[in-house]
Amino acid sequence: MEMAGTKSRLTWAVNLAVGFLVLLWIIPTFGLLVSSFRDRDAISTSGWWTALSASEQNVIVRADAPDNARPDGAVWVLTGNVFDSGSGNVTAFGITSREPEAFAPGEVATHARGHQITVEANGDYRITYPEEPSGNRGQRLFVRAESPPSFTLDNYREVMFAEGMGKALLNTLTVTIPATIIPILVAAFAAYALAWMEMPGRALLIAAIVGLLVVPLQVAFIPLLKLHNNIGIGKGYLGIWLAHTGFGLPLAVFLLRNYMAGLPGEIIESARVDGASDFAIFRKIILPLSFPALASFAIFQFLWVWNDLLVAKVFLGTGEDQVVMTGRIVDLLGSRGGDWEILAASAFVSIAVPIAVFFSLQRYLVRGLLAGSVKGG
Amino acid sequence: DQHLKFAPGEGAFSWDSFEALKSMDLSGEEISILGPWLGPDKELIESVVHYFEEATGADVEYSGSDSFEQQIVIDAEAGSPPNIAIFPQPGLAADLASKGLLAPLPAETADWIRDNYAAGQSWVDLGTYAGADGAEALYGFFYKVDVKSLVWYVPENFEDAGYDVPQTMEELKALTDQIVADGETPWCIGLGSGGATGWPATDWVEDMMLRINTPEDYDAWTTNELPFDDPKVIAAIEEFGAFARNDDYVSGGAGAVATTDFRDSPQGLFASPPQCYMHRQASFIPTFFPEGTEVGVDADFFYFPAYAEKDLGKPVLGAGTVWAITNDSKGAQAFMEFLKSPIAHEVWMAQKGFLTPHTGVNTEVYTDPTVAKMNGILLNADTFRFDGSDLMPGAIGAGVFWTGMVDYAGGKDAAEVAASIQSTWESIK
Amino acid sequence: MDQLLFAVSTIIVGVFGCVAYFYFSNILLDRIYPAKGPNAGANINKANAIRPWLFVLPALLVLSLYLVYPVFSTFFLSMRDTRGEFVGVDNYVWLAGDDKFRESLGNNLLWLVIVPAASTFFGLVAAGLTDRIKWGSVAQSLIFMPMAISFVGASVIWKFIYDYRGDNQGEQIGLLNAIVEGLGGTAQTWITMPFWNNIFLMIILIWIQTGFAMVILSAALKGISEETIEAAYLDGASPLQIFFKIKIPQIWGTIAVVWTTITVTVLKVFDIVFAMTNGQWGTQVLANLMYDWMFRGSPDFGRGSAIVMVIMVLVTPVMIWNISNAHKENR
Amino acid sequence: MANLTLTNVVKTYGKVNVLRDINLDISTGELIVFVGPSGCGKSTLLRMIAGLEKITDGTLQIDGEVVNDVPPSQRGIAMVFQSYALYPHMTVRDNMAFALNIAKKPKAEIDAAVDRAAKALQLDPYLDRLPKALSGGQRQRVAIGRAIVRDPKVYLFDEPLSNLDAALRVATRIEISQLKEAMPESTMIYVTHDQVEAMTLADRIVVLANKGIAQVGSPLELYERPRTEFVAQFIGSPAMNLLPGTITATGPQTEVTLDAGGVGRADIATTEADMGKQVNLGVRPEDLVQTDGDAIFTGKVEIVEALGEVTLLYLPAKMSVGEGADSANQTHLLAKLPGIHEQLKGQTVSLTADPSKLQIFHDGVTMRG
Amino acid sequence: MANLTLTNVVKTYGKVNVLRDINLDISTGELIVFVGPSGCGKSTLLRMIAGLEKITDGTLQIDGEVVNDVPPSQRGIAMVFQSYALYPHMTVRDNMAFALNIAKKPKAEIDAAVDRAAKALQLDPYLDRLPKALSGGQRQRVAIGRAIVRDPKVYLFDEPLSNLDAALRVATRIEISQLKEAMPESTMIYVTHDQVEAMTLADRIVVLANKGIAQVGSPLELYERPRTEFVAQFIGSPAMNLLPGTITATGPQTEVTLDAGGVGRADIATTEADMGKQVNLGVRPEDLVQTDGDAIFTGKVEIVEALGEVTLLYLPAKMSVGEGADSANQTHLLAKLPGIHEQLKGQTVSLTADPSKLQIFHDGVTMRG
Ligand SMILES: Nc1ncnc2c1ncn2[C@@H]1O[C@H](COP(=O)(O)OP(=O)(O)OP(=O)(O)O)[C@@H](O)[C@H]1O
Ligand SMILES: Nc1ncnc2c1ncn2[C@@H]1O[C@H](COP(=O)(O)OP(=O)(O)OP(=O)(O)O)[C@@H](O)[C@H]1O
Ligand SMILES: [Mg+2]
Ligand SMILES: [Mg+2]
Repeated sequence: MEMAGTKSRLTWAVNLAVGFLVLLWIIPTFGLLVSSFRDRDAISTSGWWTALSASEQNVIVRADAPDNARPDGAVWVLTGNVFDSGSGNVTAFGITSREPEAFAPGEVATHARGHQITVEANGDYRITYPEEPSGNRGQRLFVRAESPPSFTLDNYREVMFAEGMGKALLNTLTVTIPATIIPILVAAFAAYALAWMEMPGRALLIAAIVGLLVVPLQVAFIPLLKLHNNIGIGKGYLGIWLAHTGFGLPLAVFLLRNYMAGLPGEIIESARVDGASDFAIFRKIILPLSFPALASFAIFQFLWVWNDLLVAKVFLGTGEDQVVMTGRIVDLLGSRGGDWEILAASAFVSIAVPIAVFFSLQRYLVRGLLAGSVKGG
Repeated sequence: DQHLKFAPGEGAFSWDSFEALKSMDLSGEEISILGPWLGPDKELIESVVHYFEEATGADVEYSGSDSFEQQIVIDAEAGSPPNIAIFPQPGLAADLASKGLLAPLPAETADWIRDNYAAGQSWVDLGTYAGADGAEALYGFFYKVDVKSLVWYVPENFEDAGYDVPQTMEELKALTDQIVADGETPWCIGLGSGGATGWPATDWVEDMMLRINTPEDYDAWTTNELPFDDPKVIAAIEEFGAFARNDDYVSGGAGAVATTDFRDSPQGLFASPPQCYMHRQASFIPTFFPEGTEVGVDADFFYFPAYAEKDLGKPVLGAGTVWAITNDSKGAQAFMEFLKSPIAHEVWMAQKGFLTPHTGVNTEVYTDPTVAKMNGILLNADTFRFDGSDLMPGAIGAGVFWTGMVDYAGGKDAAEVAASIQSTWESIK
Repeated sequence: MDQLLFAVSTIIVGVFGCVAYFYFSNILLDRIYPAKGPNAGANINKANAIRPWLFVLPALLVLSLYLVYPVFSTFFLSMRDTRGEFVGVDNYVWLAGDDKFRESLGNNLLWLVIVPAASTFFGLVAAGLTDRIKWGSVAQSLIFMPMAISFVGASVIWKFIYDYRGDNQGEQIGLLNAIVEGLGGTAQTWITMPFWNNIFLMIILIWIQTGFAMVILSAALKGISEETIEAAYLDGASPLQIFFKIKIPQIWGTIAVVWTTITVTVLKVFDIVFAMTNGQWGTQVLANLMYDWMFRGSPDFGRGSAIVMVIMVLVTPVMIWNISNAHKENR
Repeated sequence: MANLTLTNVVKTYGKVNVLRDINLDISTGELIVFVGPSGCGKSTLLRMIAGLEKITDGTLQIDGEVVNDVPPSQRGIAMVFQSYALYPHMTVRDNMAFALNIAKKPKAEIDAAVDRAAKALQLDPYLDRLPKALSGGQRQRVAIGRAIVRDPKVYLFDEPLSNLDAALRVATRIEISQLKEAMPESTMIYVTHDQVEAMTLADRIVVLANKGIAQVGSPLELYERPRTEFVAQFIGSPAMNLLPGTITATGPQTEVTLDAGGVGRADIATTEADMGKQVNLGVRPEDLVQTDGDAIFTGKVEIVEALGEVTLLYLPAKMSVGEGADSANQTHLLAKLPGIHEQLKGQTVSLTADPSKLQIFHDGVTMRG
Repeated sequence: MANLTLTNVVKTYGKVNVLRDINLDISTGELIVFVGPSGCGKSTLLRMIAGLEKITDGTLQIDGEVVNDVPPSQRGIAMVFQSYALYPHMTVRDNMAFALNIAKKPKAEIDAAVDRAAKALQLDPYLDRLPKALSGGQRQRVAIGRAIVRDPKVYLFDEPLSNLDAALRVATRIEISQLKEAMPESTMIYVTHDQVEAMTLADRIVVLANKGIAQVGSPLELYERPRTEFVAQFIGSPAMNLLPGTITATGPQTEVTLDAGGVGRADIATTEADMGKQVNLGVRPEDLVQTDGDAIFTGKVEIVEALGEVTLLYLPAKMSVGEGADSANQTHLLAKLPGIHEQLKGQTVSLTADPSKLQIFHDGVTMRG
């Protein structure tokens, strides 16, 4: 629609409202994104939003080992910098855990053991021992420092270049593509029949299918795997396709039927008069006109299969050639699963493909597909 | 071979046991193993498995699952289980055994365990379940155990503050009060664990059970001969509460205990200034220490002490993984056989985080002094008891016991919690 | 490479097999009942009576195998105990007396009221608004993102929102508490707050499901005849009025579909509760309760199945409503 | 190639009865036009013949065979829908080629047929556009083209020309006419609101009214010998004037004295028994001529509409209100005089008509034998 | 209450130029009719006035104010869409009441307005139905009703009557006419394909062709003094006959000798300079009368179409092919004689016309000063 005068305050309001909504929706994910570039310690000790700007933090650094001290006149001296990266700003320091901020930069602290320590604002420290020290563990320095935001790509490196990830991606695709297309096809035919063909008990059938939406997958695993084992499919791709098809069908039929029932009847009648068989009507009229519904369902089914771990674990074998990406990612997490930085990075690695699918299918959620076909309300 | 972490013949390993394996020829045999280990743990178990593969020519496929319990149940029930399953808790193994889904181990294995494992009989007992026909048999073989009665701390912090490692529970409590008196917080406790929230508290309670009641009471408790709402149990719960429900004792206050993730909670030890001075947790916890933390230097542990006055000795709480055959085959049998060989233990010992009751291994292979120290705790134990919640039926030990502890940490009355757990237990008998 | 080949060829075989079934079964039907000859009329009628069944057959087959059959086996399981012995309705009796079950039921009803309503509402608003702006498709994909994030990712995300740090546990890493403290309030343990913790869990599902509602509703909105909207503009309706009086009524059927679907999702919601609280602090829901009994520790399929049956009974009103809808449509 | 027989056909939607008891024989090669007031069931009847609407009761036979249950595609019909019903996702060309593609005709043949039809309908510049980029009239032409390219036994047209401009309408009408002539075997049923279309195209016209058939006959028959007041007024535009009066003389010619005073004599035979009957005298506006002598009606011209070639005069009068009447001629007598007569406005004129052109209706039904 | 001014208005869809350089002044209270061939841009122009379509170039002023960027709802217009655009989810009553509801009119007032309109449009029995349960004509009436119940400054009608039957069409036309009279202040723009509608309703007619305006004028002006051959043929049905010939005498009356032999004399003044020019003589079918004397055209009647009140005669002839011509009168001369003349078929007739009614076109443009 290209209407006159649509640029108004309203457009502003709409833009603002959408902006707000998007912000609300994106903040949690954004937090995850930021976290995916931080290391685990940072994640569990400070909020992700603090990572975006320089922040003041109390850190503990270990000075160089006393063994490395050099004689300097009568004393032995150890020097170094508290910052790994070499830049930062110390605002206070201390030498015991009890008083981590006891001294201002430049002041001299005297340790109970006799040595003296000073930390400059730029992070340089100097420890002077009255006599030659020994030991391979350095003195702990408690520093209050302003540190610039620090990010790391390690998490991504770990996820993306983990062993077997490429293979797993391929496996995932092998599962996902047929498990997306087959249910769409099967459901589309069924939906057409349920929407436009005369058959007894249609309403009941529709309701039954809607009812099946509610079946929790977990209850289906054992009987189905048993079935697969009995009929010789066992664990493998065929089985998982069928399983995903079965689990995805109710939603597919439900969505597609609803959409197809809304297509203008005259078009279908017209095709019927034109001599098209139901098969031809389906293929040449219904399918192209149902693209928005097909695309939406495809998006969901794709996502669901892509992100699925449970079904894959149950219906696929454990061999190299059957482990999917989600499985590989879970492998990266320790047995007790506390690696949030890996989780965060992997969430973004595995989101790439679904978002690409969403983008490419979003084109089909088009306006005015039916424009010009019929007149009248 | 390229996979082998330690070249055969080098070091203090019992290579003869490796050579002995070569008598089995399992070329072409495929063995699948399903277990709960993922990530670094998975690499470790695989490094062990490689020696078996190398020696016998078998093809072993280990796969880990974060939803192991669910998956093994489905696979076993559906008739496509792996050859061997590694159960983190004996309870589930017992359950599958009772449904006839596990294959009993050869009769001589029990004897072998009795002979070669420290406190062998108790390991045999833990692995013996009733089968589908009701007859008891040894199904589970313990490999890799954990010690749970550990308290972690930062030695330098203790030094800075002038604290000493407590030797008795009385001292521990005194130290706790001392720290409070110094204006600091003694403990970090976190019960959060996603879907398993609450389990760290069960370890506390079990440890307390062993410290105020007899081992016999403990055993009775795990089978419900001693009801959950028995005053003895309630007392143990309240012992835990004495630490966890005291706002002054725990970092973040009692309210934070239940929601703080157990993986986050040790971080407080390393904060500047320290948020807490002690953290009671099992031997695996260093995984969640800040990066670069060197156990033994930056952090260390001491035995979670017993009451000097109670005269119950030095009880140690532990856990372990049970290996069982879920799909019998020549290879599976051979692999279980392999687990008996010292080399199967030593390879992991030489890396990290592996404790074993196997008396035939050469402890020189331990490269990590802390692990050796843990083994010391294990050896010094007057009483060793397996994690009680793992022995209870799943609905209790992995269900209401957890949730009950969360409720308790949240302020509910101990007796009330215990009674409700007991009533669930009764409902599933 | 092998696998790529395997993948591609199986995809082709699978998909084409599917198409071939529909195509050839149709042809076969026309062979059996040719639309020619002496009894063409009767033949055509017979063929037409059969044809819809040809179309729904694969779906029905797959559905009955993969969903109906498990439902029946679940039903039978629900009358057995852990040893597999028949115990009649014992499991249901136990269920009726179980506190956790009552709590779950109550919570589930709350979820059923709030989540579908809120998700549909936000989805509708998002669809309606993004429909009107240039960067709409970008906005849509951002709002859609939660749907695409794997569940493990989502649970971490919300940890960073709801996390609570006590007094001396260092700074807050949960955004919500950071904001509360920033505004001068005291941090809260959101996920243990009685009653409200349910709401906080629901927010997660709403956050996820809004994307679903938005995509479906956006497709529906785009199908509305533009001339009716133009007519309404001319009739002086404001964009808001057009949205509520012209667009929404026209996509009412789709709204019902979205609502139904989310309702059903809510009944099955499990991961969120499982990962955030595992049903503690009074947040238990039926699906998670079911999971607990089915797969925790020593599985009790009987009780788990009984809970599943309750979940399915709960959906009956939705089914009845859909039946009547379908009837109305077919006149 | 096809004759159609409708026997006691009935249609109800739920409880609403739309058509009752339709009996109609259409022979091969006939072009039948359905006319009738809006909503009288023309489209419905057409859709039943096409097989798109179930026949509630009665039978429909094509070539002697009952086809009530035969699906549309098997009936050998083509239909142009009142609401176009174009395939929105196909170009104009594909829309027109659809049926032929379905029938697996060779490509060359399809292209030829489409091009021919497109040319005839002046659609050639738009062949590659989608329906949404077409004007209303262009869409309607595509719909017609779709029927034309096929070669069906029966054509059904539902107001195919209603969105076309006058020139194109005539052209298309003639196209259809020629189509008809080129295929004398094909039967056509045509719904229209256009008098001219109905009159020029139809072999027979079926007037539908009141859920049934009011009259069937050739165009001239309906025009000259309408059986009822309804048909009399419905056929012809502006509608026939109906003036209430009383029969004052009978015989081969009947005299009606109008309530308004005038006298009309019609070439209609009546008998003594008809004497004094209350009747309506029907006279078409175009049959009225100015007279100086005996007038059927004398009155003052209130409105003058000059249409170029003819002029419409509106004279206030007490008219008989018939069902098919325009609202105008319920209060005015209309006269249509050739040429331009704007000067008559406000003047009093006397009007009469040829006796052979007058109609007399008693109780709404003609008195003509 | 509103006058409209279009200045150099242009419309392009992507690269397709649909309208170019439209200049038009419409004064308050005028009823303007747009006519033109299908697809010439009538709907587009209407939609631009309504604000539903952006104006590519040029300005549109309402009451002197440029409204190019004023949204549709602020322009105070009502529009009847060619494709109805009914709200499918609302009953007929709600459809009609919608605008008033939006304007928060009191309920009683709304009901009254709706009932009045429904009665006038004979929609009362359907007020509680949904659009999908209505016939084509009924839908169209609802669309009209929706505009009528509002009281806008400007009415836009896009072929509002195309789906109505003759009786109802006249009735609705008169309804619109009366509406116009009742509200002399409201401006109306009306698109139609119906000559009668255009002629009877219009204050002025705008003929659109070739992406621009061909002529603007009162109906009679266009009928009597068409500026171009296109307008001449487009206005009037059947279209004007155009006979090629040469000017053979000039002066106040001009004589054209036709290529076919006949001679026509038109009351059109020419000068010496025009002598010998190749021209087309335009004569309307309805102006032709049979003659025994000097004939413009003599030929054999090939087709006779008896329409009741008039008869159409088709005589094969070499005609000048104009843009606006029916395909029929590109090959035949048409004559429209009053009465029924079926007997003329196959006979040779001589036809002439009044000199005042003839037109002469040179290079497609009239020679009338
Ligand atoms: N979206 C579009 N893209 C390209 N061309 C278009 C588009 N919409 C309309 N047109 C063209 O613009 C021209 C004018 O269309 P418009 O609908 O105004 O015609 P019209 O005069 O109303 O015709 P009709 O009398 O048949 O309704 C037509 O030739 C049409 O094909
Ligand atoms: N689905 C329906 N339910 C109820 N009544 C209906 C339905 N469809 C049509 N009608 C009614 O049936 C009658 C006949 O409709 P139909 O479309 O056949 O009329 P029509 O003669 O084609 O009219 P028009 O000339 O206006 O197109 C109308 O009064 C209409 O309101
Ligand atoms: Mg109709
Ligand atoms: Mg138009």
